This record gives sequence, C-alpha cells and structure tokens, in this order.
Amino acid sequence: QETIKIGVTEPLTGPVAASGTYVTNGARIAADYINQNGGVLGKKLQLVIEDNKSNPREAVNSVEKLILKDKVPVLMGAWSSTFTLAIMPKLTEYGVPLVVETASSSKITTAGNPWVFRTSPTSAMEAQAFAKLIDGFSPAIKKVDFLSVNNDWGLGAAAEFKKMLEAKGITIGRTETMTPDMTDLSAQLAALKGTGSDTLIVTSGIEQLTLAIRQAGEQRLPQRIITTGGSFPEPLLKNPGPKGYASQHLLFFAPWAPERAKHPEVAKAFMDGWKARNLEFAGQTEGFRGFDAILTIAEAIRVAGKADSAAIRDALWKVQVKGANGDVAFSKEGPAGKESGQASPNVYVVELKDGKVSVK
Amino acid sequence: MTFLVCVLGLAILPLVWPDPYMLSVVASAGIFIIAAISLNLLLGFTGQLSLGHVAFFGLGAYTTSLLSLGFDVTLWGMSEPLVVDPKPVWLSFVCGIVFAAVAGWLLGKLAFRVRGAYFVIVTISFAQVMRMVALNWVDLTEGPMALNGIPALTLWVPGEGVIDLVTKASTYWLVLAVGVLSYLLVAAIVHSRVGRAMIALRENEVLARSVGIRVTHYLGIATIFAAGIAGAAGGLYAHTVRIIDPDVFMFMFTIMMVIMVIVGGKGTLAGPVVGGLLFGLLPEVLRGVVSPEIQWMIYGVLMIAVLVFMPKGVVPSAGNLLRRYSARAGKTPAPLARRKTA
Amino acid sequence: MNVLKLEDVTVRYGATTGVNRLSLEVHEGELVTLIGANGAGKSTTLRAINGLEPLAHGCIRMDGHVVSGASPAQIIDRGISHCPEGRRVFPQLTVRENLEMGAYRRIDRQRVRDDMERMFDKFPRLRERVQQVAGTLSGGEQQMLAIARALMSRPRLVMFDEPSLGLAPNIVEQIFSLIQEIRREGTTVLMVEQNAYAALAMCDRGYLLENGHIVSQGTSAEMRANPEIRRAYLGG
Amino acid sequence: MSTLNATPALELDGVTMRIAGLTAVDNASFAVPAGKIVSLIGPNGAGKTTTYNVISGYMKPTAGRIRLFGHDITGMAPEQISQLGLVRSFQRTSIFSACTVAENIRTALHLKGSCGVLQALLRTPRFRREEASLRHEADELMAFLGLSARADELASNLSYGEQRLLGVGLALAAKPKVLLLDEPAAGLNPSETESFKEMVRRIGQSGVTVLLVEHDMHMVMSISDHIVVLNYGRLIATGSPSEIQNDPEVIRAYLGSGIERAEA
Amino acid sequence: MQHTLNALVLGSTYALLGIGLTLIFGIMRVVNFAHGELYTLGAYVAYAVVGMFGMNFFGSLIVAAVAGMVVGAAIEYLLLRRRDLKAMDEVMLIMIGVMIIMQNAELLMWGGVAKSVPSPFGQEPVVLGAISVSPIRLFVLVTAAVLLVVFYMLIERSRLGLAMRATFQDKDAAKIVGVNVSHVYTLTFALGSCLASVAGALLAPVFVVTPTMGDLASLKAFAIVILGGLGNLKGAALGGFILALVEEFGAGYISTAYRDALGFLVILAVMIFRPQGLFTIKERVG
Ligand SMILES: Nc1ncnc2c1ncn2[C@@H]1O[C@H](COP(=O)(O)OP(=O)(O)OP(=O)(O)O)[C@@H](O)[C@H]1O
Ligand SMILES: Nc1ncnc2c1ncn2[C@@H]1O[C@H](COP(=O)(O)OP(=O)(O)OP(=O)(O)O)[C@@H](O)[C@H]1O
Ligand SMILES: [Mg+2]
Ligand SMILES: [Mg+2]
Repeated sequence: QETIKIGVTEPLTGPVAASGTYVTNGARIAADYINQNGGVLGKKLQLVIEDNKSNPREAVNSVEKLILKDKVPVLMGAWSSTFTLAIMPKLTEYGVPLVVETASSSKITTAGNPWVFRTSPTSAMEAQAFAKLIDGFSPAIKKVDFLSVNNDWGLGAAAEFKKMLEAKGITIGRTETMTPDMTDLSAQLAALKGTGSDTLIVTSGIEQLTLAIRQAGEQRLPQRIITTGGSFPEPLLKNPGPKGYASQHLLFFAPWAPERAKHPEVAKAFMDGWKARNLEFAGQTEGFRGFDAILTIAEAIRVAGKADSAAIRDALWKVQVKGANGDVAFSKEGPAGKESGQASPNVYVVELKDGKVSVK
Repeated sequence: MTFLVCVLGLAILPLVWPDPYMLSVVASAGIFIIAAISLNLLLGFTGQLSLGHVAFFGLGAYTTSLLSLGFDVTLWGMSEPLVVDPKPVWLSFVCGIVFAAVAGWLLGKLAFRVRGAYFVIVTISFAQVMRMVALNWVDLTEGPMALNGIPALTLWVPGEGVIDLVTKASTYWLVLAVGVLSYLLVAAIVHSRVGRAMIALRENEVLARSVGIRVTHYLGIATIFAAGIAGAAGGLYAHTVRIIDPDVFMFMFTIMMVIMVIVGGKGTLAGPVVGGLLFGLLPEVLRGVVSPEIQWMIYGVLMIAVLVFMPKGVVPSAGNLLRRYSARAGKTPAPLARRKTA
Repeated sequence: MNVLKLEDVTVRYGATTGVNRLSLEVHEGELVTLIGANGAGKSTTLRAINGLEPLAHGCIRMDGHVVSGASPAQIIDRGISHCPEGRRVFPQLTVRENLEMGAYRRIDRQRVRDDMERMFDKFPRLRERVQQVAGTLSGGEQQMLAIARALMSRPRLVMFDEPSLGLAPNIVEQIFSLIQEIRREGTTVLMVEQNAYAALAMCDRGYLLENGHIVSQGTSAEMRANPEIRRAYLGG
Repeated sequence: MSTLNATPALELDGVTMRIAGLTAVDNASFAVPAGKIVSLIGPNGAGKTTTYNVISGYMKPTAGRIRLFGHDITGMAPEQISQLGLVRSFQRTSIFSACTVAENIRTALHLKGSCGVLQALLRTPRFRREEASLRHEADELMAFLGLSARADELASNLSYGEQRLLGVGLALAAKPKVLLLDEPAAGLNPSETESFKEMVRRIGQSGVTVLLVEHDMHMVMSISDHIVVLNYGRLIATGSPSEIQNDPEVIRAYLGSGIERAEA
Repeated sequence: MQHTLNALVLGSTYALLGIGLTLIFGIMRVVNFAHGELYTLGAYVAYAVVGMFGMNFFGSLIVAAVAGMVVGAAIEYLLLRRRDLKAMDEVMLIMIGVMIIMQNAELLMWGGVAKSVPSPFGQEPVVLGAISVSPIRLFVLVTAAVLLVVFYMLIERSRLGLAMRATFQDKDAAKIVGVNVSHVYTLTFALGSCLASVAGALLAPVFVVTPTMGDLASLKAFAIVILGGLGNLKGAALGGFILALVEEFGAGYISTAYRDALGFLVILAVMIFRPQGLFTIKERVG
C-alpha cells in the first residue's frame, strides 16, 4: 500500500458550501504539510473528499461511498450537527472512527457512539471559555439579548450562554431567531432596539453575521455586539459598517495574531499553506478546523502503527496533538462503556472596528 | 408481464451482485422513487402540480419517529403533559402513513378551490409551514436538535425470531417491497373509474363536473393516497437513516421528486420509476468523477437535455419510438404508451 | 388576375393528412366559398394560406409571388387577414384591446381609431361592451369581435372561417350583408361557411372539399344546381 | 299549456342573475314539461348561456328558484345536479383533449358506474363486470354519434365539427333525464344538422326532456314543442313555433327577415 | 414607526423582485425557478464591476441590465422557443435545470464565500428621530417605485405590452393578427431577466452576495406574484408590500421565529378566501 486514505465528507455545494470548503482546504493543507514532512508510517496521506451537498441524505450516501468503495479506515466530517448525526449509525455499522471538526450539538458526543471524536467545542464549552473573559469588558455586561439562527447550533449556543450568564448574575433580555437563509433582519433588529440591554450575542454563519452587524449599524442599535461560534464576518473587512461601530467575535483561531497561538509554529505552517493557496484571509478562522482534525487523525494513525479502523480509534484516545488552535486531546463523554471523545479548544476575542481587527 | 419480470429482476439483484454500496445507493434512491410514484398520482393524473409534497414525506417521517421513540408534550391549555410511550415500529410506521394521509386529506380540503399556479403556491406554503412547526415546536420535535436513535424496522423470520432490518440487502428488499406495493396501488387506482375521474379533472374540470364527476372528492382521494404513500416513503427514510430533523422538509427533496416524475414521464406509471432510477443514481455515478460543482452542472445539463429531446419525458418518448419501430417492422403496435395514458 | 393561387398543397398533422394536393385560386374582388363536411380540410386550407401550417408539398402564390414558407406577419403585411374558427379572441384583453390587436401591423394610428369607430357602428353590441374582458362576452358577441378584429387590418383579402357560427339570425343577415358590402368596396373574400345555402347564394364561385381535396367547383349557380351538392350539403 | 297538472321536468321561478353590474338574466320564469323539447332562443348576449350556467349550478342566481321535477336545486353544485339527472353541453367546445374519443366517452359514463377506490384496489368481480359493461356502452354511444371510426384518435386531433359532436356525446353519456344543449349544431352543415336533428328527436323520444339553445331557426322551428324567447335577460315571448315566428317583437329583436331563409 | 419604515423598504425589494417575475411568470406563465439565479447574476456583476474593476456602482447597474438581458435572451432562445409553454411543469423543470447549472457555475467561479459590495452612499444611516435607515435602502425604494411606474406603463399602456399579453393568452391568435411571436417571447423573457439582474445589482450593497442568495428570493417572488394575481403588476406590487408588512409586524409583535411562517400563512389564507389571487377576476364558464 502506497498511501493511507482519509475520508472527508463536507458540504461543498449548497447553502453552507462556503464553510465546508474552508474546512476542506484546511484539511488539504494539513495533508500536504504532513506529506512534506515525511508522511505517516512512511506513507503519504491521501484525502478522499466527498461533497455531502448540504443535505443529510447525501451525507449518508457519501459516507457509504467512502467506506465501501474507497475503503477509508477513518473519516473526518461532516460540518453540521444534522449531517454528522445522520452518518453516525454508519460508523457503528462499519466500525470506522470519525473526527468531527465543526458540529456543536451535544447529542453527538452523548448519543453513546464510541466511534465519534470531536475536536470542535460544544457551545457549553465556548460559553465557559467566554465566562473567563467576561470581566474584561468595559462598560460591564449587565443585560444581554440574543439573536440566533434557528438551528441546533444557534439555539444551543443561546441556551448555553444564557445558563452561563445567569449563573454570573447577568440579566437575560429578549431572544430573537432567524432562519439561516434570511437576508433582511430588520424586523428582528427593530424588536431588539428598545430592550435596554447593553449587549447582543449573535450566533450564525458568516453571511448572516455580516448582515446582522451591518443592519444593526444602520438601525443604530445601541447594544454592543458579540458573535459566537468562531465565525468571522469577513465582508466587513473590506466594506465596514457605519463609522465607529465595533463588534467583537469569539474565535478559535485568530490569524491576525498567530504569535498568540499556543503553538505558533503550527499556526504559521497552516497560515503559510493558506497563503500559498491564495485563499481569503479571514477564512482561516474556519479553515483551521480541517487542519487540526487531519493533524489529529494523522497522529492517531502514527500512534496506532497501522491504518486500521479499530486501532485508530483506540489511538485517538491517546493522542496529544499540537494544533493551530492549541492542544488536542480527547476526554470521555456520554454513557459509560460507549463514550465518545471530546477535545477542549481555546477561545480568542477579536474586535472589529472600521474594517480593522484587533485581538484582545 | 414486463412488470413481473422487472420486479423479479430487481428482487434477485442483491443475490447476484451483493455490492453493499450499490445496494445502499439504490435503496436510498428507491425511497425517493416511492415518493415520486405518489407525487405522480397528483401531478400526472389529476394534473395538480404539488410543490409541497415533501410535507407528507416529512410528516410520515416525524410521526413514525416520534411514536417509535415516545415523547411528552404539553399541549396548549393542558396542565399535565401528554406522555406517549414508545410504540412498536411497525405500528408507528402505519400511523405515519395514516397521519400523512389525513394531512393530505386536510390539504385537499384546503386547496380544493385553487388550481394551477395557485395550487403550487398553496402546497409550497403548506410545506413551509410544516417545516416551521417542526423547527419551532421544540418540545415535541426537538426542533433543529434532531430526533436520533430512531429504531430500525423489524421482521419476524422463522427460526431467527424478530430481526432488525439493518443490513444493506434487507433495507433494499424492504424498500423494494414498499415500492412495488405503492406502484400496484397507484396502478389499480389509475386503471379504474376513479382514475378516469382524476384524469378528467386534469383535462377539463368544468366538463368533468357537468358529467357528474365530483372533482373535489376525487382530488381528495388522490391527495389522500399520494400523501399516504409519501408518508410511507418518509417512514422508510426515518427508519433507515435513523435520524431526522426539520431538513426532511427541505424544498430540494420536493424538487428531486418532481425531477423523477417529469423526466420519467408524468402520467405514466413507469415514469417515476425510470426517472427515479436515472436521476436518483446519476449523482452516485458522477461522484468522484469531477469536482462537485461540475457534477451538479452535468446533472442540470442532462436534465434539460432529456426534456429538450424527449419533451414528455423518457417513458412516453421511448414508447413512441418503440411503436414507430414496430410499425416499421410490420408488427402490431406495442401497447406500451397506450396503456400508460389509459 | 388571381390574388391567391394554391397549387397541389398538402398539409399533414403527423400521420393524418389535413389537405391533400389541393389547388384553388381566388381572383381580385371575388367572393369565393369553400364548403365541405366536417373534417374535410377547410380550416386547414385557410391556416395554410395564413402561414400557420407548414406545407408538406405544393406552393402558395400571392399576386404571382411564392408566399409558402412566409410567416403569418408577412402574410398580413401582404394584405391577407384571417378570422379563425372558434373565435380565438384574446380572453383577458378588453374588447377595445382586441380590436387594437387586429390593427397590430398598422402604423396609421389615427385611421385605426376611425376604423374602430366604424366597427362599433356596425356592431353596436361591441360598443356597449368596450371595456369588458373578451373572455366574458357571450358566444355571439365574441364572434362579432373576431370578425371586427379581422377587418381592423384593412385587408385586401379577408378569410372568414364560419363567420355566422353562433350568431342570431338577424345578426347572420347583417354579417352576410357586411361581407357583401366590403366585397363591393373592393376587398376580396375567401369564406368557409357551413350555412352552405346562404354562402353559395352570395358567392361568385364555390369549391367543394372532400377528404382534403377539391371534388367540385363552379360558379354560384352551377354549384347550387349540382344535384350531389344539393343532396349532401343543402339538406335536400 | 296542457301539462299544468303534471310536475314540469324543469321549472325556473323568477331567476335573476347579476354579473359585474350587468343583469344577464332578469326575473325569468318558465317551465319545461317532462318529455318535451323546448327551445330557448334570443339574440346574442341575451343571457341564454348564463341561464344554463345558473340551472346547471355553475352560477348561483342572485334571486329566484330552480326546480328539477319539483325538487329545488337552486345553489347546488354542478356534479350534484347532474347526479339528479340534469346534464348540459357547452357552447365553447368542451372535451378531454389529451384523451382518445373512446376514453372521453368512458370518462363521461362516470355516473353509470358505482365502483369506488376499494373495488378498484381489490379488482373485485363486480369491478370487472362494470368495466366491461362501460366499455360496451361507450362503443354503442360512439356508434350512435358516428364517431366509431375515430375511437382511438386523440380528441384534440378531431376537426371542429367532430369535436362539437363529441361534446354533445359526452353530455349524452351522462344519461340525463333532462338534457340542456347549448348551440349543438353550430359548425355543422345543413345536412349534418338535419341528421343531428334526428338524433335529438330520437333522444327526445327515448324519454329525455330537452332544452335547446340554438340559432339555427330551421332546426328550432321544426323540432321544438315549445319556445321561450329571451332578450336582454328578460322573457319577451313564449309559445309554439308558429306563434313565435309571427311574434313581431321576436322578429324585430331576433329573427329579422332571416326566418324566410330558414324555412326555405 | 421603525417597523413601518422597515416594511416599506423591505416591500420595495420584494416589489422589485416581483416586477420581473410578473413578466415571466405572470404573463408568460413560465414557472421560472432560475429567476433567483438572474438576481444572483446581477449581484455578482455588481461585485465584479465595483469590487474588482473599481467602476462606479451606477455603471454596474447598466452592466447588470445588459448581462441579464443577454443571458435571459439566450435561455429563451435555446430552451423555451418552440416549446409549448402550457406544459407548465416541464418548462418549470427546465428552469430548475438552468437554476442548478447557474448556481453551481457561480459557486465554481466565485466560491461560496459571501462577497460584499460597498454602498455608493456610504454606510452612515439617515436618522430621523427614533428611526433610521441606510441611504442605499432609500435609493432602492425610489428606484423600485420608478420601475413600477415604468413597467406598469409598458405592460398596460404600450403596444408592445398589449402584444405580450395577447401572445401568451393565445399564441395562434397572436400570429394571426401578425405578432412576431418569437420576438415577443424573447423580449419578454429577456426583459424579465434584465429586471431580476438589476434587482440583484441594486440590492448587492444592501445584502451580501452568495451563490444561494437567489433561492429565497425566488420563492418570495413567486408568492408575491401569485398573491397579487398572475400578470397583474399593481397586484404584485401590493402583494409585495402586504407580505413585507405581515412579516415585519408579525415579527415585531408576535414572534420572529414564525416570521416566515406568517408570510406563508397569509398566502394560505388569501388562497382560501380569494383563490384567484387578490386582484384578478374569475374566468367564465360555458
Ligand atoms: N391540430 C391537428 N392535429 C391533428 N389533426 C388535425 C389537426 N387539425 C385538424 N386535423 C385533422 O385534419 C383534418 C381536416 O381538419 P379541418 O379542421 O381542416 O377540417 P374542417 O373542414 O375545417 O372541418 P370542420 O367543418 O369540422 O371545421 C381532420 O381530419 C382533422 O381531424
Ligand atoms: N362573467 C361575466 N362577466 C361579465 N359579463 C358577462 C359575464 N358572463 C356573461 N356576461 C354578459 O352577460 C350577457 C349574457 O351572456 P350569455 O353568454 O348568457 O349570452 P347568450 O344568450 O348565451 O348569447 P350567445 O347567443 O351569443 O351565446 C352578455 O352580454 C355577456 O357579455
Ligand atoms: Mg373548420
Ligand atoms: Mg351563449
């Protein structure tokens, strides 16, 4: 055998294609990076990438193909919680481990599927990380509104952040939701305008974050805007909102300050690869997920000593990976005996004002 | 006759070519072919273009999933939550069909006054509202958090007891069985007085009423059966994918069904099956050949090409060709295309 | 001089033949009628002349020029107008708009308005209904509108396909005298009419179609005297 | 009229229909005695078709009542009314275009059948028997209409006259007790009209009550037992054919001098 | 107040989408699922022209208009000509094919990442007491109003508009009176596409540009055109504003979670009580 295959299923077409493509590019960079440094077990890594078309049925089909036709021993994917949950029965059926790089639903690791290892944080973890930074804000956060996309991620994040804020004695104001494809948020923002809160926590994808921040500026929303989930409203870099209007973003990777990463050399390797491929700068805030996930898988294969599914799974429990975000190591979650793996990443706060970014 | 041969051929496929990937792909397409067969009853025979067909698919899926998993929900005006224990899968599956059929009947009632483009928008709206409900009634449906751990359908096998239908071949046969049943059901309806009444509605509603055909009644029957079968397809989807979320109400799913029906040839019995096999399997054929965007573009181009060169769909055009060929060969005309429009 | 000449014209609808090797001619200023049983090919002939059906065989000439293959618009520009069977008014347009459509190829807008007034004088019923949507007119009102629309293009030759269809007896009379009137004013008329008696009485010449071709022709008197025609088409 | 004591097949009582500010039918009352052929005539736009629409349930009258064999049918749906035995044909040609002639007729025989979905699904013996008998009846009716040779032709491929004939055939297929015909002979030539007239007469003789709207005076005068004349929605005359022919108001509003030609 | 203004502004974007579709769907009866793709095309044209070549935004509107016209004409010429438009669903499917092709071509060319186009008026909102609105949105409002009037005149008052309406009511009869039917087909489709494209370019600075931005736009546009009654431009405009009002106030006073559902519920209600849309008359029987 010349190469070791890793299956990747990501949304490359359809509504969430942008993020899926970022992650896939991150994965490609990782594979190249490893191969340039001698590969794993003396063999080169080969990514087999399939499009899950932003659709759970296609996610299942793509995984069937990767496992049955390409015979990949390990998988990475599938971006959203729905797609991930849809393919999870297949993992048990065929006994193939999956490293989940993005999905945030708590169900993924609590469903009792021992083939699942998640590198991305749950919303609860993100909220806890944010809790540590909360006192750094001035003026202080006293009352918080929410604007969330109404999927598992947005609603889950709102719920976890509320829990955390309440524990800190902070008042919860109004909560508004939006469908992922909504472009005009004026009704939601108008409803939030008069709540008297000082902070608005927004959870959604890049497009909607951009629209929300811009339209909030247009409607002169008084709240300070904080976004969660690691997405960054990249279009605001080139076309900033109204002057003086600032927003803050919880990120897991901040390419504006790679030196602040726990392993700057790894972060730099990732960023170099990104640059070499001529990709959008801000996309690195999402792309690193694919990079770290592949590094993790490669490390597991090395520890396992062979490209065998069960061995890789056992090895995943032992890995200690230096990733772009920081250290990746898995702890157990879910019902005893059938635990899934969950890593705990680092969080950065980044401020965007007049098209300029500063890392806090 | 041809039909029996086809069914037998499909039935022994897993024995002669037990490639699990192929089987899973065909089964997955099969689920949508079943939905397309049901859509054809509405679109092809009553002439009502429903772009909300996925609503019934989703309702079937949610009903059977919720019943087989059990749920508790506080209804408006109730002090005690309503607790429903998990039910046997097959019972849930049947309930899913019934519930979808009831919803079909309801939509039939609701939409009985509108036709054409207006019917289209009513059905789209209905599906959208269903999706919003699934998304926002978190107490019941878990909303976007998805229902997972849905049990598989079971079968009692002599000697082995009750087994879960999870293997590729068993899923395949399960889908095939439901598919054949749906096909026969639609065929029986269409080739009857009831079917003629439906076609009359498609052709000229005013005239149909004047000869005593209660069009709303037959439109109702058509929607009930179409919705019920779509509900069965949804149930199969839920019990094979084993997780559902409001995405089962995706507009794209309706589009997929419509593609299968029209490309195959609406108003013909074999149309949705042929169209479904072609365009259900096409994505898998294209997978990995070129980049994903190009795969889609090829898909679109082929779709247009079929309709440009075979304006009525594959089955009627093939039927015409066959007839012309046999006419030239001096044989009796093949009854293929005829039978379909009867 | 013949305005219109059909030579060996064949029109096919897939496997069926609409008209088969049909030849006829219409002279300047004449009123010519086509009669024949249902499905004989009368309407098909008019549609072929109008450029609506492609010819499988044969040739159509106008003023000596070959016009087979020309588009309906070109045919109209040559001065032929067609009042089709089954009325074919534009159902969602008002009566006025339908008449405007009749003058679609004309550019003399002022004269168009005058002509419209003339049509209203001829069909007072239409004036009462100017703003009504044509689809809601009664059958006979629609027929009047179709006739008026055909005359709005100021044709040199006008083809009527069953103009009396669905009209009250007194209106039929009016229509027939209108047709004779426009003919007197110099317009050539080619008419398909089921009311064979009246049609043959007012025409100069007639043709009898059967199964897509001409089986008999002659002057008005000859046609009426033909015993076969009397038996088959005049009801005794 | 001599049928005063018997219940008329169809009876209109002060029927008024206003559409978009226009009174298309204005307080019309008349009766059609059972087993007779009655004609409804009047100038174009007089409201004849509208009257049909009201009778057959496509329009709800603004005022007035309609009775079928003494049974009030005002405001019922068309399909209910045809079930009660009143069927109409259409002035604008109405057929099932994409179906063959035979299929058209079999579809129109709907009321003759009774099998529902259940029988269809189970293919019961009764279902099979019924299908066979419908097929047979359709063949007979096509023979009656003279369309047997066209049985397998798509209806849209028929010529205009044949389509009109088929349209009447469809109404007949519904086995009416009262048949409303709206200009059935339009598009037929005199000899065809003649044989069509015979057909209507035979239909009348078979016990069907016929109400006829027709502009062919030759046919109307020779076939009708009784004539009703409408003008601007109002009843202006009723009577026997000879009475109507000589009614000055009818002549002025409708017949003109054309009556002579019709008689010729 | 803010809600009313928002509804007005949102309604104008809906109306803008509705005009083009009124031509293609309302008059031509083509269930044009590619309408949203032409909208997207316009937006990308604006992005390319403004963002990449640094041209003026208003110039980009013209480029978008031309691009929409050309692409629309090409689609009509290649795919719709000689087809029986009465076969509504087959034509619809062809347009779905076009949609799939165009959307993925955009994805291939531009990537899935959202692009944004700078507003020619800057980002500073216009503030009037408690309410504020961005100047570009006011511009959209005005443009929509102007286009509505222009196209109303075109469809209802001009000879061309008359020919368009006539042609799609009865193609054969239109031929008989001498309309060059194929020109009318091409022109109608091209104009409708052009409007969609202009709407996309116009709204590009308001929203962000992505390959899937047309999906929701299409659906909304359909709802609006049907709500107003097919082929009725006034109805479509009003339908747009009604939908916007319902969404805006429903979201403000009932629940944002059901904002979209409210819109669809209104459509359901209208269809139940006035099945032929708000502003059309029934056809006659017999
Ligand atoms: N569109 C069509 N497709 C197929 N066949 C057609 C079509 N139009 C006419 N025909 C056939 O062509 C033949 C001639 O038809 P045509 O309409 O010219 O007859 P006609 O003499 O006008 O009859 P009528 O008096 O009934 O109007 C008929 O046999 C008819 O069935
Ligand atoms: N839906 C409608 N909207 C407006 N006016 C209508 C409508 N239906 C009928 N009318 C008008 O009502 C009058 C009566 O129409 P109707 O069709 O009943 O006439 P008719 O007696 O059948 O005439 P014809 O002999 O010409 O068929 C006509 O003037 C017609 O324009
Ligand atoms: Mg004819
Ligand atoms: Mg009438």
